[in-house]
Amino acid sequence: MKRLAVTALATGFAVVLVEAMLNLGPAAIDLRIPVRENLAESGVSHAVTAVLLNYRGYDTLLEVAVLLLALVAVLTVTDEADVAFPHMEHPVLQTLARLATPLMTVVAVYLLWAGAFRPGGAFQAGSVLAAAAVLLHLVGLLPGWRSPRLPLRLGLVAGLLTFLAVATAMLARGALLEYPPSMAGGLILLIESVLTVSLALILAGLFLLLSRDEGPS
Amino acid sequence: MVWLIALPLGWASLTVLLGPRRGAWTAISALTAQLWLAFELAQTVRATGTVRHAVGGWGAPLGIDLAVDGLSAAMLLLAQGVALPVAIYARAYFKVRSGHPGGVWFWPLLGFLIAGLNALFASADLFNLYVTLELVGLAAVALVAAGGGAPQVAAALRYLFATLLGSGAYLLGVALIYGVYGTVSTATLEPLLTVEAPRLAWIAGLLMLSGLMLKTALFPFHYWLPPAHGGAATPVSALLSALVVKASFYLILRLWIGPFAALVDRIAWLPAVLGATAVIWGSWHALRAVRLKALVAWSTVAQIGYLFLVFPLLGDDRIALHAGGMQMVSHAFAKAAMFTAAGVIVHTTGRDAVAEVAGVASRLPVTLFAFGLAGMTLMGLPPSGGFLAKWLLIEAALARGRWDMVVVVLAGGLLAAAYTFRVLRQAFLLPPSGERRRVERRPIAVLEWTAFVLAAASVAMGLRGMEIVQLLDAGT
Amino acid sequence: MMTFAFDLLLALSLLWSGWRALTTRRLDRAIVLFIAFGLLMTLAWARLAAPDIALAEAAIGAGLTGALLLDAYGAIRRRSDRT
Amino acid sequence: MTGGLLFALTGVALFASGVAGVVLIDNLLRRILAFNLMGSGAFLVLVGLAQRNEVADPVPQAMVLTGIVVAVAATALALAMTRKYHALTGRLELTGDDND
Repeated sequence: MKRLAVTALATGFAVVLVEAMLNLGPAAIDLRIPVRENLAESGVSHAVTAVLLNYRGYDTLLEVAVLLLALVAVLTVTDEADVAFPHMEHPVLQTLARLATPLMTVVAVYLLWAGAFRPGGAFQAGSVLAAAAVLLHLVGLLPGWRSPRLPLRLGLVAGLLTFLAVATAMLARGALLEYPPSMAGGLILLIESVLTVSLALILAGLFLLLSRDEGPS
Repeated sequence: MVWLIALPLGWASLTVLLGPRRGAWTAISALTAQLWLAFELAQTVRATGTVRHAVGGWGAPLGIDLAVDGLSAAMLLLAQGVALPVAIYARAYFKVRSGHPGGVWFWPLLGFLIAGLNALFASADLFNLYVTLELVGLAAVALVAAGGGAPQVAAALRYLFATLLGSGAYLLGVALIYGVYGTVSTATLEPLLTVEAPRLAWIAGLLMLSGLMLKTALFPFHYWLPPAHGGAATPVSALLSALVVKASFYLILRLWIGPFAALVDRIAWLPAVLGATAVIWGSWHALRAVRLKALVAWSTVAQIGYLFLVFPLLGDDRIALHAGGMQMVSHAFAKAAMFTAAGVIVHTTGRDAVAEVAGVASRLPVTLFAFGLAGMTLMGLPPSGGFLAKWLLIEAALARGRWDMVVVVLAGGLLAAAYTFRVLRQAFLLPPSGERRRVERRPIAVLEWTAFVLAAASVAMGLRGMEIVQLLDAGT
Repeated sequence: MMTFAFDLLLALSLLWSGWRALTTRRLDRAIVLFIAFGLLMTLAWARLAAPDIALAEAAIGAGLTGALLLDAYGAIRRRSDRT
Repeated sequence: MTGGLLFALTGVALFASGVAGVVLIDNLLRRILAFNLMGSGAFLVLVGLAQRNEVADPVPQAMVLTGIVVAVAATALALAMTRKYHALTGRLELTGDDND
């Protein structure tokens, strides 16, 4: 009964929405124009990076906070768990992972650098690095996390703190996150570099913390 | 204004750095500074009207704008005003319970929660609001889950899926709005969203509002609230009931009188009917609850109902808006007080049960006094803030000849009196059971007095009502 | 015309894999289907001229989320087997 | 019809089935899958509808990047709690009796 009602409601909702979408005129405002016009002052030449770290950089600042919060939340929930032992110790896979890791690091650095003028950036670079860490863990070369110690915690929060410090430093001469056009490129690169490290640690941490809660198997 | 967001983000990160179970003083001193900042901001808003800040210097619609008018300033002041005493309470609470798993990472979670709330109250950008909603929602869920036991984790999971469903609906609404108009800035949208808006804009509005109602736990979406608020650690319960549900309600109100004003007139009766049902249903469950904290949590369901009564009464005279604002403020303080007082009773008697309250009045006079004062606000007795809120609500209802709503408000007050006296009668009139004395622990003064301060604040709101109403009117 | 046919096929596969991920009986298959769904999403983002999202979706949406899900599934099955 | 609009319509269908899944499915892991479908659907609508005239729009693209990261954060938290719940109770479904 409930199943039927929910399915009918969801279907009806989708139909109404699709119908309304098909009868939609053009939008009143086209942000593509101001995005393009201000690109020269944004410090980067890739439009998505300009939106992400300059025009709507405040969203990104809060998003980094969400990620750090998620890590703390996972820490809270998985507290007092045992450290996971590596699942397998397959020499061939371990060798492959050892080879893949530097390669992935190079890719990450490239993505970070490329973000200024083509697709890429801190989030993609950070997630590639995190993927490398997950890979190392899966083949048994990297243990799961205990409660993170100070150096690790420093790495985790460095991204948000740097971002926040740059954002509030701009208050001295204007608005939050208002980079002077001449320095924008450099500041964005600084933020992105630190963010890459922190994001990689946080994303890897989400996995490495979760994979420890089972004890010896 | 910006510092109200940057500061909690900063100290949240800092307390992560400090490590497990540390950072209480960092948090308390920062919250003190924030309270002062919020107070200054409210003064500025009252004197000069809405304060705006174009983040990144771009200005909407390309950039994100922050805008604090009287309503936002009142909410910011409220958030810091509740958070500071609750933080002082939490420090003592987790100090006695040194083994409580909820205390390990409490401070960073609190920091992110407050940062999210402040960012939400200040934002004037629909997508940015989505990010703040997630920040608040995930922090709140984590705080509930931190309790550690199976009931808490189950309650947190229920809460998580409710809040994700709510923000998912909100996000789809934002996506549709961007599709229709090409912007998500509320100020830019307001003149565009007229009665002739395309159907898609209406659907977007409905999606966003219903998502937020789910997050506010409006009947019949209230199912997740009692276990989450009733089962969490006491400081967490206080924060959730006082502030987190208010945040999504604030956003409903903001959208209702802002961008969607032209669209929602015809459906204003719906939230009011649901709200009226919530008043009765929540109070009824509060009357029957076995656990003390569950009683307080069900009372939140009822008090949220009042908030939704304002929608058909909103108009140029702004009385209903004042009523909604007063109800948010006074309920926040009263409910924080009630939860913290209940926490003291639970701590002292060692059990979370209404029946265990018997005879504690002589041991915990301050706490019981706080509980009674908070109850006074919930009932709507003068001179409390709750009295003023209900008075304004009745006035607005009478101005529109809505006698049915007057009846709901009065009935809700009587029911609130009934469940408050249910606790107080036990405390003052019944003798304690002999078996219980053995587990009794010494009361802690800090816990008792912070509960009392919160309760006193909820009453004082009635005495300073004029100032609050003036603040709510600023910047319009 | 060709590209629209491809888009249509992609949209249909997205719907099918998403639907199957929710309804297929075995949980492990559901997770694998979900990862396939994430990879199809990557293609969709590429078709929508959004290479940044395609990269993020591949790494985070399909990759990390998939790994988290598989790991959770494995842990839960091992725990159930032990008891 | 343009590719953008087609993917927006696909997004609507995904969102609807995701919501139905979150409401109807009891198994927590699968409910997390449903939540992710719902999110992906909303993201497709955001970019697809904005690009219904086939011109790339960087603003919704950046928003979706933010959204994906938020979604993975929520997923990780949901999985952490699901695993904890399973460790404590041995169940993967929430039962009615933990309601008060």
